[in-house]
Amino acid sequence: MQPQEPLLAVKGVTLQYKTPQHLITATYRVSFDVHQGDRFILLGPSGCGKSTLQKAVGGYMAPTEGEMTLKGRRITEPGPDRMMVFQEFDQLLPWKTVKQNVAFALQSAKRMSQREAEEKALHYVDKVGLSKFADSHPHMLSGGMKQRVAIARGMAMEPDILLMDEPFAALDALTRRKMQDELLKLWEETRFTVLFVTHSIAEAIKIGSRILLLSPHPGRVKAEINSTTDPKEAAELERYIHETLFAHEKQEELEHV
Amino acid sequence: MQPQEPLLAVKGVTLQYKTPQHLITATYRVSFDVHQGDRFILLGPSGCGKSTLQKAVGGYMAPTEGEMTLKGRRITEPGPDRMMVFQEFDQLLPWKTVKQNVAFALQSAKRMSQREAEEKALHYVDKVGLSKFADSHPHMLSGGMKQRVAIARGMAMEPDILLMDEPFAALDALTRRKMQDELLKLWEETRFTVLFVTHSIAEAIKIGSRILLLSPHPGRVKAEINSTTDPKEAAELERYIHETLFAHEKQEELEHV
Amino acid sequence: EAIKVRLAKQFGIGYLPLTLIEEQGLLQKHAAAAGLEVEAEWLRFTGGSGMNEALLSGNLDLAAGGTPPMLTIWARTQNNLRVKGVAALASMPLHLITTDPEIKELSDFDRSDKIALPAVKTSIQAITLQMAAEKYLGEGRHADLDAFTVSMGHPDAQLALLGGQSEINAHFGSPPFQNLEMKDERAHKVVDSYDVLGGPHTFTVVWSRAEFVEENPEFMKVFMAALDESIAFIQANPEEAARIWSEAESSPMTQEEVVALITDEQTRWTTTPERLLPYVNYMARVGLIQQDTSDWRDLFFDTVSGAEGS
Amino acid sequence: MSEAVARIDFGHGATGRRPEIFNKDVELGGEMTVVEQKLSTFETLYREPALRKLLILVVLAGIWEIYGRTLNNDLLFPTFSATAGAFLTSVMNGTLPAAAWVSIKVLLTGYAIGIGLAAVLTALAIASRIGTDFLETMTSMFNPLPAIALLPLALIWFGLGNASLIFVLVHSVTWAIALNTHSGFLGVSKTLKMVGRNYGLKGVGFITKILIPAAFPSILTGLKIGWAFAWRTLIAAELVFGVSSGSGGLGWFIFENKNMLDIPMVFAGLLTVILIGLVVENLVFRTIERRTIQRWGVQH
Amino acid sequence: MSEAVARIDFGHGATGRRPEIFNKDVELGGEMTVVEQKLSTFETLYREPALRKLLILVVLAGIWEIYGRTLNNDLLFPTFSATAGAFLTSVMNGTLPAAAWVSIKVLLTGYAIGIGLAAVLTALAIASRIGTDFLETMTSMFNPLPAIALLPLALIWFGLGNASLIFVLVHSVTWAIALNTHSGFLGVSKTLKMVGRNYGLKGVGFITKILIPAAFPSILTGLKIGWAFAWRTLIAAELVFGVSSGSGGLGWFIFENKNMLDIPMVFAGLLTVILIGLVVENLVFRTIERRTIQRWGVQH
Ligand SMILES: Nc1ncnc2c1ncn2[C@@H]1O[C@H](COP(=O)(O)OP(=O)(O)OP(=O)(O)O)[C@@H](O)[C@H]1O
Ligand SMILES: Nc1ncnc2c1ncn2[C@@H]1O[C@H](COP(=O)(O)OP(=O)(O)OP(=O)(O)O)[C@@H](O)[C@H]1O
Ligand SMILES: [Mg+2]
Ligand SMILES: [Mg+2]
Repeated sequence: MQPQEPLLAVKGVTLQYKTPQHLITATYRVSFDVHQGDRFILLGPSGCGKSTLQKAVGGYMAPTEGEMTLKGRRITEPGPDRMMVFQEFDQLLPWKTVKQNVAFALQSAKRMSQREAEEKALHYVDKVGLSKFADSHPHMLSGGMKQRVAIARGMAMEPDILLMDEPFAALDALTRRKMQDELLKLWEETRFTVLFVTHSIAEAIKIGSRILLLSPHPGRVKAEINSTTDPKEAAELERYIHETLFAHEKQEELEHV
Repeated sequence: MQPQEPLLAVKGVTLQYKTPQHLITATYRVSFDVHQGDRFILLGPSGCGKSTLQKAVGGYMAPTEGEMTLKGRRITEPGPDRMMVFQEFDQLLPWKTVKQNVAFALQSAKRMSQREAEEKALHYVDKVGLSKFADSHPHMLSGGMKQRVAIARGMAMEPDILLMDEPFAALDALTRRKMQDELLKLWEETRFTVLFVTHSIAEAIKIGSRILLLSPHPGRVKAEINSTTDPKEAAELERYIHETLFAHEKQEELEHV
Repeated sequence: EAIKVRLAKQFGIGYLPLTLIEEQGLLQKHAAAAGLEVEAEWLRFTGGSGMNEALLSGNLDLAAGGTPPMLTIWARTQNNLRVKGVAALASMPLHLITTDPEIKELSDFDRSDKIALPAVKTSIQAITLQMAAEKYLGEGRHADLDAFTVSMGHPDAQLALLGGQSEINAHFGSPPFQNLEMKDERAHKVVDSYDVLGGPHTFTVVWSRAEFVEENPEFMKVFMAALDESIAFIQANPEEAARIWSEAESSPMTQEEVVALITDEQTRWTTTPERLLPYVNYMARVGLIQQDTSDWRDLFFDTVSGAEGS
Repeated sequence: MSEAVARIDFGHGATGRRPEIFNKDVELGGEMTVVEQKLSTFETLYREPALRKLLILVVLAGIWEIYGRTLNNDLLFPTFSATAGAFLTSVMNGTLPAAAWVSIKVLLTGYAIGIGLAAVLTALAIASRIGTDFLETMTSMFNPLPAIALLPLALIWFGLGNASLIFVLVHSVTWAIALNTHSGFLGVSKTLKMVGRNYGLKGVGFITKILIPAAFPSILTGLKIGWAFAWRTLIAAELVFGVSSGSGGLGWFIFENKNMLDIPMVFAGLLTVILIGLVVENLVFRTIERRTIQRWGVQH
Repeated sequence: MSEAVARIDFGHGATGRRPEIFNKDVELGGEMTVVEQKLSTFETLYREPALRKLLILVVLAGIWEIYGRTLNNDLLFPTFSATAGAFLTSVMNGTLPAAAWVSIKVLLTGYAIGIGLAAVLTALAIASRIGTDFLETMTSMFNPLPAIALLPLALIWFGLGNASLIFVLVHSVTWAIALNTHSGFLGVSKTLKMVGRNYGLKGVGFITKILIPAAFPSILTGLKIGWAFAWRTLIAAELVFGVSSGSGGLGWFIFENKNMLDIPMVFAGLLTVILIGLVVENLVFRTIERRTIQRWGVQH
């Protein structure tokens, strides 16, 4: 059906956290393929293992079972080819200013000259609307501003595959729309691949080209569907996703009443 | 017009961060009154000073100018009468389990017996859907789960005034709706006062009884309006708020084109 | 009422009379004879300077050690606390020993040599070395050898000397270390303090504060009597004294070695101070102390003033 | 395992050609069996910290033995076996355990007082600015002072004996612990501090219930350093301070044997210090770490 | 200032009776003047750390002087003025500065080597499990060992003189810094570590560019403790290790004067240590802190 080799192939991956006292299964036998140029969305309830999956793709966790390959090679360690935007607010280096945070990533990962890196950094910092704060240290920023810096950093890196974990969650409606548009514009330009975690179904449909629906904890694949740009279809799709994701809860609620 | 004394009176408050190198004005001469039983929403773009305002009400920052009074008394220090749910993910005590985190707040602030506190804690942990994780330490939770624990803690405390800073931002659509409903149900029961920061206009209208709209950095009051429960009015209100908040940007965009 | 006394000694054979007093209960015996009750606490120090501090802070009544700490504190306290000697314990020679066959006399030392001694410039060995330099190398050259000296405790110095893995090739020690060192075939003596001073000189002394001595004249008599008896015992029964000492100090030396030490022909067990004046005069002359005297009796309480000291 | 059961083409976007996948039976759960990769025997062994540490100790002892033999200079550096022999002998005849016990008693007292004093100083430093300045000034002034500097004051205040030793120990323990604790307190996340204040915690309650657990890794490091320096100081101080007859500790044991040139015994005394260090690290500090830092996930 | 210009009642909810407020001119900004509350003179002065510290120092000197006078025992504990006099005399005649300079040279060398060694050990500990075990084992074994324990090895390896002193200094510096650095590294937030790895940083790059800045407060504490203990050790070690005459440092200066019972001089030597400690804390460490930790907002 699909002759093209997938960029990222996740096959029957089970991810577990082992602590001395507990063994927590975050995802159970999850499989999906991300192709070159996909805007692939992970959608699922809180705690279903979306961040865990991203971290595994990022190379920070080895699956207990199953296999993940990137361009046919097994993922064994993190690297700048998979740039991550984390969910946490403390992902900026506190000892660098906003501009330096972005530039440093470019210098470290892409061996760019300082001058070039700073120029590019300023460009992307401007894109997320933080030019005024380019020389501030992260502790002087609000939560949403920090996330925007992380987004700028991720985009500036122009990686093969960009992994974004709820990057827009801390943003207000307008900023969020701006960021979404920036992301799509960038995608139009460079057609990079993005693996995007979100909670908003509308955002998933808007941003994504393909959407993976996960079940509650531990995360299993419920469905993998295509997105749409047609407004009418989108509304239908939104309703459909909503029902698929929350079918279980609906029933439960009914039973409770 | 309003004979009743406000519970919280904010009068011409300017909030500034002073660092050796910079002086950042977060809000400028903001005034509003929160009355007993209000569900008061702070709405505004990222970085406009919502969290800062909440922290000032919480008693962590003294205004450079202006005055804040709670029940007629000037706010000078933090206290359990103003329970806070912070925006940050690291607001849980890492050395306590989920249950203990909630119970400890009750014990410290309300001098509840351990038994009583634990019971109540379990009740609220269950409300946010984390019974299974009651004995887990925070580092074993996902971002959204951590925020839910903080919400449970805030609600369990049943404070005079509950200060919530984007508590639902990290939650998926369904969980978010559930939490919103829980909050409203609790409000119906005890009619506490809540000061709520959000980015979602829809959420503001759903949760709030009165909404404060703030301008971009530094935050100034754009409008203070009543919310509505009527669906048609709500749609209109949403459009109105959207326009008010983003009027400036719209114009700018037009100018740019 | 019991008189509480705190006495201190250090390691080494030089404190043998005190060891005997402690082990044989001589203080209690003489106190009983004088109708007194004495409670004695025996302390150990590793050096004279700590002992002096204990004495000054009122934590110690009778200190025992080498002569320089006593002379130093004597010189410092004549206007206030008046610390003076109580009695000498023994006169013993100090030997400068080297393992370097090239070194025959003092003038053979040069930059490549290192002489270990307890404390550069201030210990009795350092002072004796200076006096030796003045005597053998000539007037005004007393400090010439200072540059080759290194401060080091006796055990460490001996280990360094005999271990042969460091640049230490000479040690100005004291009994029993010098005697043990001489057993090594490479070792030979370069300087003998008796030669420098022109005869036997006191090595260990007991000293105290005027306040204590004047407040407890009876006890001082008891102490002197005990000291006299123990010295008499040493002279009469060196084997028995050696045995007691070995046991008390759990010394690794054999009985014969200890007896040899005690009965060494150079060693004199006596409470009479010998040749302290040359030391005092020399130390005053080079500025190590600010007081000088021409009468050795100034250095001591009247406990030994009847003797023929020097 | 779940299986694709239906294929409906919803979207018509850029990648719309790809088939969609629907798993209906996911909610039912089913048994979740996980097939884990096995580890090799070597890896299983290597994963055991106790074994790794034992290996290190054996290697170190081996190096000691070999170096001692090639050096062949029993006066300066005895072999491991000679030291172990001396150690056994003196353990058997009870002298070493007795000396160690004397030292440990003094040490623990000094250590405990030092911790208490550090707690007070740090509490003052956290409570007020002048407290901070006081701690900083005192630490920068007194921490570099060696024990001998305290001798006169110790003698005046406490006389000879254990009280003075403890005084010196406190001096060597307090500053290191206070510095670490204070910097740990300062490093506690702003949010956590706000949470604590929000509960109405203040003063001692705030420190014990929020700051201490939050700064625990730092504090534990301070305790470890304090512990080590207490030992160093104790052994050195026993020499400076002198000993009343029969009551010497390990420092005295070492000094005495050195005076008698019984070098294997000296090393046996030092070996005791090493062994105590190992035991305390692996039994006491490790256990505390496992129960706290590791369980809380605050170190990675 | 902005002003309410229109009142339209939108909502009809529970609190809908309240009038609504609209400020139209907000976007225009206007001049933003802020009227700040003035501080009292006392508070302005109190806010100056240098003044507070000076006050503390003056009070301490006062206490010293008064206590010294009441004690009236110049041979044990001289007054502050006597010490200051001796200090001035020996500064004037150059002996004290010379001795201090000798010590500082040795100290800085040992300190630098110690930092380097600690860096290597910690890097190994971060890189592998066996490295961690090695560091833990070595620290728990060797950190409690006093300097005298190293004497034989130092003599064999380095002979007399500065090299041996430096060896001992390294011993007293390394473990404290390594412990603090390692625990600092472990405490670095998981997210930051992931970010660093994400940039493709590994090994030395990862340590220098991510771990060291992130763990800087801990490291700085380690450096402070190491600095202090280097001084203590140096002064004590000059006695244990022997000093060739003519080349003595501060330790020797103190020891010599103590032997001659010139106690004000002894205290002048100690005062020098204190002064150097104050200078280093307030000029070096404070400046580093201001430039790093404070600017980065990682301590609160
Ligand atoms: N460090 C950890 N140790 C143990 N368990 C963990 C750890 N991190 C996450 N988990 C568990 O793994 C599961 C999935 O977590 P994950 O963070 O991937 O969820 P998520 O889908 O990103 O949720 P959210 O939308 O709330 O961020 C959760 O049940 C959580 O309890
Ligand atoms: N610790 C700080 N030091 C200096 N400036 C700060 C600090 N915290 C916040 N600010 C500044 O204050 C302003 C308001 O920040 P605040 O966190 O209140 O915004 P916010 O409205 O909560 O934004 P968001 O929706 O992104 O969380 C921002 O411009 C920010 O740069
Ligand atoms: Mg997540
Ligand atoms: Mg905020």
